[in-house]
Amino acid sequence: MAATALPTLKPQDFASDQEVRWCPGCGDYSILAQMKKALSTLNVPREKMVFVSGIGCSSRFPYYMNTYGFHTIHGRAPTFATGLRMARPDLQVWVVTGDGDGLSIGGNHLIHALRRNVDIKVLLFNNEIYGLTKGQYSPTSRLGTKSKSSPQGSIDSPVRPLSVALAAEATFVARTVDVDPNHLTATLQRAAAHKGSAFIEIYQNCKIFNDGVFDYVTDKSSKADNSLYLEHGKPMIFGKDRNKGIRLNGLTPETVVVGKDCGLDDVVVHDEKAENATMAYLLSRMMVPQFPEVFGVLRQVSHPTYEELQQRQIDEVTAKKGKGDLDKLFRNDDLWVVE
Amino acid sequence: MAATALPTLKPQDFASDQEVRWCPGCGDYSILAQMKKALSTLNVPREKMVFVSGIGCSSRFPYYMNTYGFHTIHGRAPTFATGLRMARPDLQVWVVTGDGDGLSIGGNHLIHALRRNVDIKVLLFNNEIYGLTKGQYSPTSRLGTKSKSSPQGSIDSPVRPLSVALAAEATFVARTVDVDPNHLTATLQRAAAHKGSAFIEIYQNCKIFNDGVFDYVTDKSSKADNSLYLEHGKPMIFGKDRNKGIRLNGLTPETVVVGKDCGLDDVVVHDEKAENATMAYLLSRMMVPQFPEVFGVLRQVSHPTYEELQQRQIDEVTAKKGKGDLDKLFRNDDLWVVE
Amino acid sequence: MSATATAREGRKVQEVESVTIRFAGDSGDGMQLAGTQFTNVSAILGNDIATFPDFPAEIRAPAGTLAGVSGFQVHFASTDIHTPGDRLNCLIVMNPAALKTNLKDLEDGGILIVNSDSFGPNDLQKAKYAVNPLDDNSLKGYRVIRVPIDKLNREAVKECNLSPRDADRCKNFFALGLVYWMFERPMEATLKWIRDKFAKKIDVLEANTRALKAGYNYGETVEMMPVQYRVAKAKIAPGTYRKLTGNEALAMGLVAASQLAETPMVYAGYPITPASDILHQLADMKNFGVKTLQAEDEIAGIGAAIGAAYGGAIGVTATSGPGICLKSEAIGLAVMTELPLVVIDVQRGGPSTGLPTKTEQADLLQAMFGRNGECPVAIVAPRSPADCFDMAFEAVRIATEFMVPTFLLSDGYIANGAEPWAIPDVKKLPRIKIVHPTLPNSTDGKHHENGNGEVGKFLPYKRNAMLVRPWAVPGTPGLEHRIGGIEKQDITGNVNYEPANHEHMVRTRAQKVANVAQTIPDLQVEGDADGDLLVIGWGGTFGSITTAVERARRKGMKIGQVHFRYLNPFPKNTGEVFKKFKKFLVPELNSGQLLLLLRAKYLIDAKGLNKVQGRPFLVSEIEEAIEKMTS
Amino acid sequence: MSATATAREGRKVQEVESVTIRFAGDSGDGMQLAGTQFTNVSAILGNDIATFPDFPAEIRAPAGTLAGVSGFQVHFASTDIHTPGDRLNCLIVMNPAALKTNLKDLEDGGILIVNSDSFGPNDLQKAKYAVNPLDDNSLKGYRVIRVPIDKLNREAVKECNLSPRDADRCKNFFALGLVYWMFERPMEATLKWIRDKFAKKIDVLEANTRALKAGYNYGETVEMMPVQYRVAKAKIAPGTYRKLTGNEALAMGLVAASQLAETPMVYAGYPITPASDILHQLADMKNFGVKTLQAEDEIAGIGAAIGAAYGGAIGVTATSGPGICLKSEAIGLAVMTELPLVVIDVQRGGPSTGLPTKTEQADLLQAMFGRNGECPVAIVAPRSPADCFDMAFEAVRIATEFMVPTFLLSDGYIANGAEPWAIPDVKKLPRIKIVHPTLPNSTDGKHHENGNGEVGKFLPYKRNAMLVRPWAVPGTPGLEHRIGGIEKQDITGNVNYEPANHEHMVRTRAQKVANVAQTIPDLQVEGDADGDLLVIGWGGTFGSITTAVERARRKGMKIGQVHFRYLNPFPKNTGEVFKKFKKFLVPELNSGQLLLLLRAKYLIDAKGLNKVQGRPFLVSEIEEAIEKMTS
Ligand SMILES: Cc1ncc(C[n+]2csc(CCOP(=O)(O)OP(=O)(O)O)c2C)c(N)n1
Ligand SMILES: Cc1ncc(C[n+]2csc(CCOP(=O)(O)OP(=O)(O)O)c2C)c(N)n1
Ligand code: SF4
Ligand code: SF4
Ligand SMILES: [Mg+2]
Ligand SMILES: [Mg+2]
Repeated sequence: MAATALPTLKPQDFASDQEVRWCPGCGDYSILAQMKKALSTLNVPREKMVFVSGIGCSSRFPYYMNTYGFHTIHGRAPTFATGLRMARPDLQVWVVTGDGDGLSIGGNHLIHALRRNVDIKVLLFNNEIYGLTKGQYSPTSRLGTKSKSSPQGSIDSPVRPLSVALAAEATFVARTVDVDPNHLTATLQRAAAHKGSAFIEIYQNCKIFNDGVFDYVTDKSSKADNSLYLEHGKPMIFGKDRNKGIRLNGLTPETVVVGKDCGLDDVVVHDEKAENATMAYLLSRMMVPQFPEVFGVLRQVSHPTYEELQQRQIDEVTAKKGKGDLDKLFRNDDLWVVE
Repeated sequence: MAATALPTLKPQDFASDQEVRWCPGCGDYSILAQMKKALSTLNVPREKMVFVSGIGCSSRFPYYMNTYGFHTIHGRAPTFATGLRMARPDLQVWVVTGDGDGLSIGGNHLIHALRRNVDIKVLLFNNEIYGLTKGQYSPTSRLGTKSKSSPQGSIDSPVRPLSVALAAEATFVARTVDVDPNHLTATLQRAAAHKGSAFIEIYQNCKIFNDGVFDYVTDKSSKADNSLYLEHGKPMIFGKDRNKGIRLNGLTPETVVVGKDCGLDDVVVHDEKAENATMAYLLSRMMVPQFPEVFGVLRQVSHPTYEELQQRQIDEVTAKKGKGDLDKLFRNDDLWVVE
Repeated sequence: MSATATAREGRKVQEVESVTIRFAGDSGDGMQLAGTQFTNVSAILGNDIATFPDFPAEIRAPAGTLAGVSGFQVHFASTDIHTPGDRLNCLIVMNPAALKTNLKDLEDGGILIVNSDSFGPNDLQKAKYAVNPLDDNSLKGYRVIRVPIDKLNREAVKECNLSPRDADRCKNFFALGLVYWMFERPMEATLKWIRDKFAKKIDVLEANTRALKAGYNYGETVEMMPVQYRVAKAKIAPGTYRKLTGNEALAMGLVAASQLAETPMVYAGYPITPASDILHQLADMKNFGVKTLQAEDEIAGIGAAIGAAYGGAIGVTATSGPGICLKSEAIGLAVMTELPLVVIDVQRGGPSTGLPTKTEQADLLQAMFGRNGECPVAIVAPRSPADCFDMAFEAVRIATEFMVPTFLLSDGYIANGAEPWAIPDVKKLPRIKIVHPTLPNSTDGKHHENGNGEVGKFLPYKRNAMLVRPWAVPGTPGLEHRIGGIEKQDITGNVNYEPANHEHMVRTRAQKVANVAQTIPDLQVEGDADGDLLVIGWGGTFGSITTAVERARRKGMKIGQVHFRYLNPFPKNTGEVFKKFKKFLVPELNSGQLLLLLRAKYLIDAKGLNKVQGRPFLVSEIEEAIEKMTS
Repeated sequence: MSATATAREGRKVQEVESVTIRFAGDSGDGMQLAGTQFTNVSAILGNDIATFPDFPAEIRAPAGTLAGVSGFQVHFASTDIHTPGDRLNCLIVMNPAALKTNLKDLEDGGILIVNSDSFGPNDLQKAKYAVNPLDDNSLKGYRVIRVPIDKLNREAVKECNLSPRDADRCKNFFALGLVYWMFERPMEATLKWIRDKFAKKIDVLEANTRALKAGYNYGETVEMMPVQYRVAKAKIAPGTYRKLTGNEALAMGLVAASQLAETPMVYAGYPITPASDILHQLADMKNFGVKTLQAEDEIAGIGAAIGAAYGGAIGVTATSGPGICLKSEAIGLAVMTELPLVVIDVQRGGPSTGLPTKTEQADLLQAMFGRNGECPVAIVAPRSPADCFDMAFEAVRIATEFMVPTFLLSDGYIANGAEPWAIPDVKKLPRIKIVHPTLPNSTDGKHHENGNGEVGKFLPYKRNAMLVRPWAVPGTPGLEHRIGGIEKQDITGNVNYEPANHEHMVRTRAQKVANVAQTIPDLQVEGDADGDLLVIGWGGTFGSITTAVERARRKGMKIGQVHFRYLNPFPKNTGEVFKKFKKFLVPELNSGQLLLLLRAKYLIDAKGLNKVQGRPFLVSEIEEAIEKMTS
């Protein structure tokens, strides 16, 4: 299978012949656009890319990509992706899921795929709602969310996708947002470059059933003060005037004004490579209004992938026992001959 | 339903008429014994207690308790317990599960029950193996564990039950071990006293398929140096000579010798009430040999339970709309009369 | 619509027996609302009605595309009717896409009202029209009425200072007004609805009001409009009526059952089309003490429902086919532990994700057999939207009376379809008797295991004459016991692996379900009680089959009809009924599932009429099949 | 065991045709090992053999209790046999609990060897014996041989400096030695096994060796022992043989298929009794390139298997009934996406958790119908342990040749039971042809969507004559396409909600499965090709049915036998075969599942013989049923 000539790939080459069927104004459109842009920069032949998804508005994603794609069943995408990678470590496998698909019905598979460090890139479109089923609250909906299924407001306290990913020992954990094209593209590229499970939470606006939940980090007015863009090796500075920072008081983070409350070197410097994920965990807990919410790569460490370890064992066993021989296998027990 | 006279309850009153069918030497026996002891101190009428379990050796537990009991299906016990509490907030509901039942097939239900803060007490018997199915590695088995299903050693890096519980926003998180009767009993009592989801990981020895995995924290010789018993408000001191402590260097814990490396007040003082769970998370990551492993209550905070919030909404709605009236319900739309 | 012309103030008015109309437009055009309003008004007028909403799988496919077309069909008549109608007498289309996808259903010479403002090049291209169908003569077979609805509507609301976008949102009311005039519907009810609905948005209130009236007046004044039609009151049993969809009826039936059983209900489910509305409805009935859980998945949903039942509540869960797959293991547990449980399956097109918003009847065999081991459950199936109320009630009654999981098989068609419902007298509704024992049920002289001195022991699997075990709930002193999914010894309920006991229990569980037949009504034969052909149906096909059989019998054929509302067990007299007929036709929206059960059990050479298109039967389709079999 | 006495060096030796013996003791007593050794030795001797291990659900129930009893039955003969035997000729019991639970199976006058050292008050009480059965004459109907095994064994190994506990562990070898003597089995093979097994534990090696020999010599010397028995070689087809359990055979069959299809295999499953061994076996065959995943649950298992199949590997998953419940939704997806997949169900007692270690055939209808919508799959079922090899191979062949999920229904009885297997010549094994397309399959002149200039487009649902779509795998340039669980348009595979297409696809998926019948062997009638009675079976009941039919025919009855190894679709000639018989008997270890399918499809008034006890049929049970139907 000769690869298609690479240099020719443009973002539009990744558009399939299917018409896109999201609601006008849905945040998914922007993610789709940035994905095409990101992929066109990877030098990976298009036929080597596979998009695997569950069920949900977000999970329609594969139909719109002119790569291989598998729209599976609700919540189980990581399992299909795991099997696919086991069979075909030569493929680049993307998993597209939603906050319901990935954290409600599918939470367990997500955790286990991450802990195994299977080389898949999981994109969780978090719109804090069930879109496709027309507006029920989700495991990420804030307490008190009024929805069709919670007319008096939701009473289940939400989970934080990034905390869960970290607890699942994920080796790449990041967050970005639909309406920040450059950051979104860059984050997708980072995920593509990572060897092992990559988990990206993408804040995504559901125009119809949850419009504006993320305005506080997307509106010009409040964006700067409510979002902290992480960069490896750089101090955690944010704010309209780039003068706010995060300082640690023991284990408790606090927002400080640099120059006023303290100097720049009191501000925490981001280290995405730290094996000890405590700071990443801490960042995953920061929420507006007490804190800015973080964007970028919280954690990126290198561990062997499940597929690598599996191949290593196969090689070892084959080296020891020799390549499988059916006749030997059939005879690996007491035999007797009948004349 | 008048309660049975309380004062008469002795541990043996909790023994059912079923013969116990665990392997000789199984750690489950000790847990069963301590449970009976703990319950006999609670002043809760026996008929108000229900043990709900999944499937596994550990999940046979309910049959041996002369309370109400429900041996359900694999991995789903938290869901049955949730429904039971919704219907009957007057009951004290215990969930008994295993590392396979609770973290492999059942991981998602565990997380969602905990995040909802349903008032159930979850006991996860962690023997790092599938006992009932005769010895396959589990999600808590250490990397490289050789088992029937991993003849060359397991390649999936394990999850840490306590980290998962914390990421799931659990309000009570503790660890104890089968062979420490007093600590086990005390921890069960603490869980019983907690209002909301309580999660306890119990190190349990599987005599047949994983004998001795926890020797390093149970053997006289190594116990003291390998285990740190947490007490709220007390410094984190451990070791044969009670002279070792845990100090924080930024976000990184380190083991120090008090008096030599530092003074007692450099040693972290345990605060199980901290809303910010970072330290608890950090404790959940400490493992032998780098660190001692922690026992006791890592976290205990008070949040309203799912059942309380649900009842509150029912009361509010009833106050607003009045008690449900079928005829009104039937007529809550355009009507027309045919003569 | 066979018509008789009369004259009124110089304008033709035709009396017709029944009319079928459909509003079709973009998902954004508010067709569902227009259709609903028209239905209400018609019902209030005293017509018999049946409706069929039909919407796309996408929330909002791009405006103007074929995928985005949403339709609402209303059949209203002066006679009693059972279906939303096969062919349309009148079709209202708001854009070319709607025309393209709906025209095939319009009768020859039927009335076609088109919003002529929406046939620009762009609109046509979105609908994949090469040439404008309004110009190429392709519509000459119909009575086309072009109305510049966009323009007229904007005109009508221009003083309401709405944004152009919001102004256009009133389009559907303009169209509705026009149709009201055409079929002599009064506007009051809808005007009132607008007033209530938009009380807080005074501009919108005013605009919609004007749009509706403008549409009505347009009909009144414009010459190009054809005759008006009059559909007289139907002869309907006296009473107070409301409109009810199947899902609404299910929710009400469940709550009614809970009230009349004086036992609280716990509903736990996971959203899925087309069952989600049941959760939405019940979540809003908290003042009936209903507790709802939006579970993390279908397994958690049924787990919680079973846990609640174990605690003494009425445990209910609902889903659609894919969700039933996930619930099947837990259903097995409920069968083994003999706990009451109601499992609702609002069937949709399958297999797999299939056609989520379309209807089908292909989960019957899954309900019967979709679990490991011999695992019998009771199964009921409502035959119409309003019947969902009665069968929900029955499901709760059977589940609690027999301590057995009970399936209720609805489908997308009756779940979303609506029909008039005669509001019952609450006092006359049957009660459901539920007993939780409080004392040991054996007096074997042994002291009670709890050592508190009562004589006798509680035996959780000691059965009554119907083979039903007692529903003892936690919290009852002295009755402590353990249940679970491992085979149990009869009477004691202890874990038991003995061969003879297992076989005994397998047969006992089956017999218990068979005993349900003692408590359900006999199968009623409609039409001829014996004859050449018996038409056999179940579920949402009732309306079409009934109408087809009525028509066939009017033609003098000797035909009987039975419709199963109870599918497991079958009514006692089923075999008897079959003996009286020579041939058997079983129309189903599947590949022959009831057919298989009947052939296997009764060894009758029944034939299936099987349609698997995600849509209900047309009456004509069944008529033809009947003709074929009788000629 | 009809015997003819001969004399040898003064001691009686009887020639017998076949013998059934059972070792029974505590789970800790090593009965499974003793039974396995006896089986191997008998096979090597040239007897035909069949075995039936039977162990408790608990890992190790408390020593000496009834729940802890473990047994291993061996049937060995000089004629060819198909079952482990109904009644025991000889029973070896290591303790009272074993006596209590097994005695009922011993024939009158049968030989009963008891370890008399284990009948102390304590042992008796654990086994719930009020009085010692050795003293109360209750055993007078048998030839009781009391052997103080504990004492003799300790004596034999006392110089091996083992702990008392370890010394007692050798008991089973002492008993085995005794039985070896009794049935004239040579000890060599077992002695060799001991040497290999305990090479590193020299003391244990020595002790077990001595125990075995001591047992043998005890028989030789002690007068109290009755006659010896001789079972001659059986007339078995020439060849090299080994012993194979069903689960071993499945694993080997899968690996062989993968090798002969030159396509790697990915096995993903979640442990469950009695299927776990398949995972264990395959995990140890890594040098065949087999990749195994112990998934987090059954859903993940099948998900990974389907994902692997999508990637071009042979995707396999195995479980038991409860796991099938969980896999059912994903099976529906595989049906919709038309991917090859092998799903193995090693059936166990149900419903729910049921009797995990016991056998049953009650998942057939679940395999057929246990999914939402019309969701047809292919189903095969091996009829014996060794047949698992062939049917595993067939399952892979059908799945890949027809792009359809294929069920293989095994059961606990054949999974753990063993029989001789003639080792096949690898060169003679059939090949499986698998093609992954590399070029577009249409030449509609359009340029390919990927714009790289090839003419034509890849149409993932364009079918061959058998209606099978191409298996194009990711990584193939130019064939990029998307699949999923929503209904698809035929040929293009695009998402499609059109009514006509849906019906077309439902029928196409059904017809494709029906086409499998073109590639499977006709149903073979054993015995009489026409006659009064046809006995119809499937799966693991083959042995019992065959033996019963043979016996009945020896009595002169005119009886035919068919055994379905292919259950969906049925072989082409099935209807023809049935036409030749008047009556039909369908013995099944369920409540009549194949029976239901046959009655519905062929409208034959077949009768079921249904046993649901977690145990296989006794030949006598089937014989009686045959007699009843023919008299
Ligand atoms: C087994 C199953 N259960 C339920 C559903 C219905 N369903 C489809 S998508 C969805 C949730 C969608 O929410 P999310 O994952 O957040 O995706 P979004 O639509 O918001 O992008 C649900 C409940 C289903 N398709 N399958
Ligand atoms: C649906 C289902 N899948 C698999 C099984 C088989 N099974 C029973 S228990 C178990 C795991 C037991 O491990 P764990 O939860 O750690 O309990 P333990 O026996 O170690 O106490 C498995 C895989 C089952 N009973 N049901
Ligand atoms: S419902 Fe929400 S998430 Fe779904 S397509 Fe529409 S806007 Fe996007
Ligand atoms: S197998 Fe292990 S966990 Fe299970 S009962 Fe035996 S010792 Fe305990
Ligand atoms: Mg969402
Ligand atoms: Mg375990």
